[in-house]
Amino acid sequence: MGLKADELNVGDSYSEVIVEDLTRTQIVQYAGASGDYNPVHSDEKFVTEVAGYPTVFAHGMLTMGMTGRMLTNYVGDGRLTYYGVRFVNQVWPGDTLTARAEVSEVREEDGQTLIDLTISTTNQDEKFVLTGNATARVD
Amino acid sequence: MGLKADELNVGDSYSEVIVEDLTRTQIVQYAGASGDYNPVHSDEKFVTEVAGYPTVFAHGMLTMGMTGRMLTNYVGDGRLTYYGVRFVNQVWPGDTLTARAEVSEVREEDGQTLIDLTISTTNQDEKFVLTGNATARVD
Amino acid sequence: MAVERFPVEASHILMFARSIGDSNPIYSDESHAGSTEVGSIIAPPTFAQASAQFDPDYFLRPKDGQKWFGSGGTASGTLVKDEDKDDSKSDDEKSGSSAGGLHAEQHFTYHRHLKPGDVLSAETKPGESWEKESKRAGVLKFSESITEYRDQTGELVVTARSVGVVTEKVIEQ
Amino acid sequence: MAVERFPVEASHILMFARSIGDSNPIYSDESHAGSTEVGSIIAPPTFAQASAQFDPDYFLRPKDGQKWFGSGGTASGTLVKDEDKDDSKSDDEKSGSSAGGLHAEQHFTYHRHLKPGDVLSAETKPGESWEKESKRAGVLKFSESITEYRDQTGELVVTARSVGVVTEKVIEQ
Repeated sequence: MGLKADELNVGDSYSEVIVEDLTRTQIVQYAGASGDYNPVHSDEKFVTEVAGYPTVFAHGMLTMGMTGRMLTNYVGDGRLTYYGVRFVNQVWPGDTLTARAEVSEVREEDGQTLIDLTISTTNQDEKFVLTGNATARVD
Repeated sequence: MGLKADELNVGDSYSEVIVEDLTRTQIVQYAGASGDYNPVHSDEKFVTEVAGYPTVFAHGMLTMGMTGRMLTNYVGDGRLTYYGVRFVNQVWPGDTLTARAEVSEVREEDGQTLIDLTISTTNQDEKFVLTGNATARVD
Repeated sequence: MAVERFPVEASHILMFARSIGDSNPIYSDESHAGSTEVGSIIAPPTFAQASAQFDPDYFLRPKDGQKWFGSGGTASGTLVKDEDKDDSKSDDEKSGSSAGGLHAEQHFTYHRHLKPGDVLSAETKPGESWEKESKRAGVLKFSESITEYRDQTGELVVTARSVGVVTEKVIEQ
Repeated sequence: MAVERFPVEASHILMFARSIGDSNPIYSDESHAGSTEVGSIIAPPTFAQASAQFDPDYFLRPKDGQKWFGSGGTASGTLVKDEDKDDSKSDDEKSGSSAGGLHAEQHFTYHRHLKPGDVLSAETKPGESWEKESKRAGVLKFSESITEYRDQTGELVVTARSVGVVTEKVIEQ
């Protein structure tokens, strides 16, 4: 089921807590599933002693994936036609992230009704970690 | 291709270096593939501050898996009928492991020729990390 | 453990073989595998253990809506109250579980080798349990479990015997 | 990057969805998925990125017989000579690569959503590249790449645009 165009207005929004107290284990799970084994995400010794960071941090794509859950929960399964983001700050173990989508346009294209969404994901300090846009088919 | 019974003698042996300078990343890969996400294997903060170990260590099953490579390289693919091990010491990042199999018996059972093998895997300090046994069909 | 449905798939076998450093093409290359005595891709000998991925209750995987015992903002997820999430470490935290002990033994009996397309089910029954004294680790409590892996026709394909041990003290080798 | 064969399989989708904390049954439960508008299990929107698993040359995965740049006995695998493996850290080691920069942007255009049974191929072409000055990180070098994912019939299913950035200085947030 998708959203209904006649019940949608520019400015409508939806948000979800997409992770609470992010664990190092979830970052390891993402490495294993995605195939991105960059040691900055799971190798404390490398990341602190060689790469020069205070600890391991999440893959940008993990944050994009978790933010995608908020999106599909809002627009419905299989409805996205576009999803794009910028990674604007790093995500660390212990972070609690909230993802938000806001309707920026409702439009017709090729006989389909589409909505454009502005997306942002913030951490517990209200700092943006990800910003982006998406487009979805609605009913 | 299996081993040939008429070319085998009790005491014959085979060995392989199964890993050189084990990386934390390989342990993460094993966690992701096997589904065993115990943080003692990939979460430096947990393992040092809560579990009380000096650093993360390998899954016993990773050592068994790597030792299995030596075995199948020796006896051939799809030839094992039994493979069992004890985990006798922990395996740490940086370890270099050598796995060895020795023929302990050549015998007939149900019209098949089988060999029994004694297995051991040692680290760079010549300390056993794994001991075990296997049985394989031979030609 | 009871796993109702453990589908053996080629991409999972590839990732598993890679993680144990085994680049034998029997685990990844269909056309090579087809030309061997075995006749198809098979899984490495210890692959059955990856059934954990398909056990909904597996305790060594974080689960939706449940607190995980590994670290997040603090060293242990289990021992920090929600109203008290900060970076200080107390002695209490240090008493945290290290997940119920270590793996002492693992045995597999192969009736046949696993291959892509198998859809297995697995049932685990407790075996023996026993205790030992050790100078290094105090009282050791061993317990055994037996898992039977059957394919979609009900045929027994792998029998696994696992022995776990819980130690009184941490063993550092 | 060129990926010749990226088989989309249900167990991989399950693990991927789990890793992003998404327990939506559309990603794992065939009978639920069959009853929805979508009609089958699909992959989460960012799953195409997992094509890395099937790229034989992917640089962020250890490869057989090659030294990996993450830690083993020492903090960096790249910078330690074989004859000189010990636990001391030199300044040289600290200059080790952190794997060619960070991911700055990622965009997906969906022509249709991926599902089990798809066997994709992917071809990547370089896009634009540009530089920016930043007080926090020095000179930033951006470069874009475009990946087209096609299914076994040659149909374009997902187009991905990725932007990477290499910074002069480490950014700690």
